[in-house]
Amino acid sequence: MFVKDLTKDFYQVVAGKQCLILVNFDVDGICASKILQSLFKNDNVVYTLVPVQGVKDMKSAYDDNAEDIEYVVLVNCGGNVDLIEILQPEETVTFFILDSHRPYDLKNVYNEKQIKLLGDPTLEEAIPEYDVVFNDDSSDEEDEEEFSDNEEESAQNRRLRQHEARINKKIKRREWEEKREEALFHYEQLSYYAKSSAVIAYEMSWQMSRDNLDMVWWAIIGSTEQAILNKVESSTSVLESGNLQSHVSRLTHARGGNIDKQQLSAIKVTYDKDLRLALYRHWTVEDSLKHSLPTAVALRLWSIKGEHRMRELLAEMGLPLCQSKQKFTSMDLTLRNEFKDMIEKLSDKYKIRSIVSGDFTMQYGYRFKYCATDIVYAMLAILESTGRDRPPQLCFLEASDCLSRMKKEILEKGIEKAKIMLGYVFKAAQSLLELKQVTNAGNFLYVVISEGMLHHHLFAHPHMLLMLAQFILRAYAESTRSRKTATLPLVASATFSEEEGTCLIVGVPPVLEEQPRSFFGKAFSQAAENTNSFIDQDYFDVTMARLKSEDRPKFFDALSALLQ
Amino acid sequence: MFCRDAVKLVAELNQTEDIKPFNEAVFRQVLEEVQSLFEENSKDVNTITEDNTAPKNTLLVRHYAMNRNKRCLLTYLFHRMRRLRQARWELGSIIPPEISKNLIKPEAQWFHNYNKSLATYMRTIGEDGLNILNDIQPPKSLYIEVRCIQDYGRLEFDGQSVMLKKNTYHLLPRSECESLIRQGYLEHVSS
Amino acid sequence: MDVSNDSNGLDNSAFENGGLNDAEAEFESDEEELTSDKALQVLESAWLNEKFAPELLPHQQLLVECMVQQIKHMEENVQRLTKGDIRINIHTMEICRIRFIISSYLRKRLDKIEEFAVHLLKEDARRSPDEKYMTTAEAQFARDYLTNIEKLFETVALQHMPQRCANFDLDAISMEPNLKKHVFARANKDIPTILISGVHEMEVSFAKGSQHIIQYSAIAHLVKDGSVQLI
Amino acid sequence: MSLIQPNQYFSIKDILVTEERVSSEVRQPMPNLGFLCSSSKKEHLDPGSKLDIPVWLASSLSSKHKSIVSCELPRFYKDSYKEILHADACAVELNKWNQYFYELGLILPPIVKDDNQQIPELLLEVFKSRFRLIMDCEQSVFGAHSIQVQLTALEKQLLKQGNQGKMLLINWLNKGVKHIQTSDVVDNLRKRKRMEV
Repeated sequence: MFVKDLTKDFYQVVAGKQCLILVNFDVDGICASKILQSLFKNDNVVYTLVPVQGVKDMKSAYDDNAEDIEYVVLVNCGGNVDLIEILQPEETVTFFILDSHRPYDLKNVYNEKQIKLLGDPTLEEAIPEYDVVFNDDSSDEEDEEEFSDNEEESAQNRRLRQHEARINKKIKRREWEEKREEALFHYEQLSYYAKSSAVIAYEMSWQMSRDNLDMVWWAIIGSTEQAILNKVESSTSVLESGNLQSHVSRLTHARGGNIDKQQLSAIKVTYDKDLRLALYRHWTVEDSLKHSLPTAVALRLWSIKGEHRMRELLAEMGLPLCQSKQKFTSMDLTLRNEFKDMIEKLSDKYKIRSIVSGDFTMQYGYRFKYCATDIVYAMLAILESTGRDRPPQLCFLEASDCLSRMKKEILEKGIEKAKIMLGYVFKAAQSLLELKQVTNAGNFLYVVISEGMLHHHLFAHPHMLLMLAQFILRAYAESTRSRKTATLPLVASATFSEEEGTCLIVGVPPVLEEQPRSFFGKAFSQAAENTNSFIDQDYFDVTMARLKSEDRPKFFDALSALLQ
Repeated sequence: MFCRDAVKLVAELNQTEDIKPFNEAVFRQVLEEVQSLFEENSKDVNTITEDNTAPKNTLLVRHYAMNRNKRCLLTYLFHRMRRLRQARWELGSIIPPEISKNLIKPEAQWFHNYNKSLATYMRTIGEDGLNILNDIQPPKSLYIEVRCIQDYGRLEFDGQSVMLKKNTYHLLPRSECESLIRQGYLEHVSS
Repeated sequence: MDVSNDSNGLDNSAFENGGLNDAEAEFESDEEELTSDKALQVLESAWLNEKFAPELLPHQQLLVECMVQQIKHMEENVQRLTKGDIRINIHTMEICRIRFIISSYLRKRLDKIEEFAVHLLKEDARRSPDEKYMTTAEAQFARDYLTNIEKLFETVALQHMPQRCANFDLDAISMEPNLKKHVFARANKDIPTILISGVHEMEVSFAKGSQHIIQYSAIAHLVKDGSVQLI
Repeated sequence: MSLIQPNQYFSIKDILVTEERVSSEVRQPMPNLGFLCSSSKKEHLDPGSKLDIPVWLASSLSSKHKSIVSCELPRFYKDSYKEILHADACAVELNKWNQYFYELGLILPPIVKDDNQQIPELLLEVFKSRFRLIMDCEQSVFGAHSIQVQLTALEKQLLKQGNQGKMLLINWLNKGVKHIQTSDVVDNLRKRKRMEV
């Protein structure tokens, strides 16, 4: 069931108790849990936090830690699966779900006792009515008994009536089932993301008058991740940042007094128009142009011609080559100050679309100044920097450290990692485009990252593969220049585990599609069913899944047939 | 030159703060050197006559060497003992196997006795005794955030319990985790 | 300020509180607050003095016992509060703080007792029972500590040495506190003359509340009688 | 930290410092100790033979009233070296001269025959000028490594303490919260385990 009043029906229930927090491996989830943790710490709510990568992880984390626990908070996980079925919990356990994955599993929606979905049901999109989906009428047979009690009726009459009733019921039942199928199909067909969990958690803290600038900053980062990874429509992001901006200014003014004086030591969050160039304040202009989606796509930087175009742009801006290859921070001050305007002015000429958008910046003391996108990239890079002595959980905790103002070193390391990450995405996209690896299957595009490719193993990480897929789709659409390609979605695939012979697939919606809703979740499972191939939809984001590598060709065929 | 081996023991102490395996070989060599110095002195002491006092000088040199050897041996023992005592204060009455495997029997015996006398002392404080090795840091908050860096298992407190598995993150009562942090199971996280 | 008298008085008050039944304890908590506050103050100052003085200071057994009693009393009070009561946190925090101070104070003493065991035992042997610096338990601990070391030395090294070489007297190597160490001090009252010995003998005076860096030996007696607080 | 502790019997540092060698000349015969002088193959140590002996032995054999041997100052306290130090003490890799430069300088004067060398004054002067160097490098973590190679044991310890002090200050500035830490004992154990692996 939905819980609308988070303060009363969630926070005050949990306060003073012990709870288990399970958090999905994504930036928004980390931000949301950070806000909860901060509240819990102030109220001395003893908690255990375990990061989970998928459904199986969630199950084992629950089993490991469930003893003595009555309250479980699930952040960005658990909402779109049948939780009770999977976890088989004791009846005394209550689950609070703060999940931005949609659609919710209907079993969760209509479980009145154990499942509490944190959010306002009126904001949800058409959820089928209870009666449409569930049939409580399990007493079919008993009904008939009732009839038999009627002694006065003749046996024949009775039989006739029973027969009639049964037929009627069957017809009704069939109608109901058809309607149910349709409703379910309609409801479950597309997967998408709803409002950032971090923002919801923040708004709860605000309702309790417990919010502060740190928390709103975390909410900003959560919502920025949704924007960067195209999880939500851009118009939604803009609205959300307006909302967050008002919170920022309220909190800034609430501190009141002499703002100028506070600026030196206090945290300051500002909202301003900024360039959508990844990490440019921490990088060189050239690298940043190359590795950012808007510029890389518009200038087609993966080709040699593109390289020339970039030189041309830089020359026209009056930015000497040697300066553009320097760290941005060591560029001449005047160039630095004019940089934004220069790019903006020339963006039309070079057809660089939407290069400017709003972004938040956090400043703390003199040396701590980062914008929200910087931090999202750093966190993504850390989150997926697993290795032999870096288990995923450790990466998760380190990514969460990026949110702490006290851990600048970790954030700095993350930013360095992010540069490398973006570099690999770019290089992979470049070589895939050069080698014409993008295949048009008629109604969708697909690309397979072969094991021969440099650093192919990095794309066994879902976010990395997702970013690559988005990059390639844009770049491909731009370079073919046909209207048709802009309407096609793309599926990217990379080896997940060589030993197990499995691969990771991710589907991204077409460039022209304004609403980032994806039918791939359903389509993947359908295609797998049709071809009898094994599919592991373990991720909470259903547009990602794992397949047996050997099944991949026939899977793509089936997918193609399905999308006719 | 005399006492070369003895200084090796002391130099070993200087290298690390750890309790390394007891260096029995060198320790025994030093004891043997002391023995032979002593025997030579007993032999030479008879050669001193009124006319020939020169052997006195030799005796003196050997005497100093014996004392120097003794000093090195005892210093070796003394510092190992102090380190062990430090471990007792920081890690509690059960020493981790990484340390205990490096001790010789009399050292283990010393540890046992020290534990006993410490416990005897602590029992005398107040009516029921007070473990004075518990509250090492001044308290700032009752609950602290910790990251589990080594599997520990179930931790019970106040009728609640929590599973401490590597790479999980918790908010727990400070008093429950302080010793686990010092033993390296948990890491105190400041945010 | 006569510290020992002071702590005696405190002991009595704690005793009275202990005798009250629960309701009365709640009721008279204001009065209890006052006395325990004072006791805490004395404990804190003893703790700081012990922390910064190079030598072991006279023990405060009564004070410690009183405070341990106090903790127990507070813990019982907390137990009675219902879960979720805001006072639980405040009280528990306070208990932790007091326990920390007591523990830290006693730890510091044990540190010094181990370091200067021989010296301290010798000094205390000369003092009358009321004036001893160590408590009975501490003295026992010091003796045990020495016995244990001697035993260790004996079994591992000395017994394997020739007779004449095997003599070993811990006394000969006993450590004494370095009283010439400089310390930070604050005067609790006006002190007209303090003699600083050394190559150039000097006389200084402390005004009440003033702070100084000074050789410990010059003010050792003032620390012990409470006129000066080490900080 | 003090150079001279009241009782040094168990002092590791004192034992190591007194293990340093000084050159000496034998003044009185020492029968049966010829093997101490590696250059001669004689059975006894005769007056006039020269040998290097550790400070602990030298201090016992060459005090004011006993002079079984006479000892010489190590060269690095002598005039030619003094000039180098006067010129620029900070440029000298003092640890190559002797890592216990200061400590030795303090114990040697009563032992050596010509103790009119004003070593204490020299030490003070050298220390004063080099102390500033150490202070500077405490503040910058980066410089620390390059300079460490030329510091004596005492200076290294000072640097270490200075750095620790600085870290404490930084931690305190960051947040007044005291951090509970893994015991050093455990930390060291872990490091060693890692090395063994």
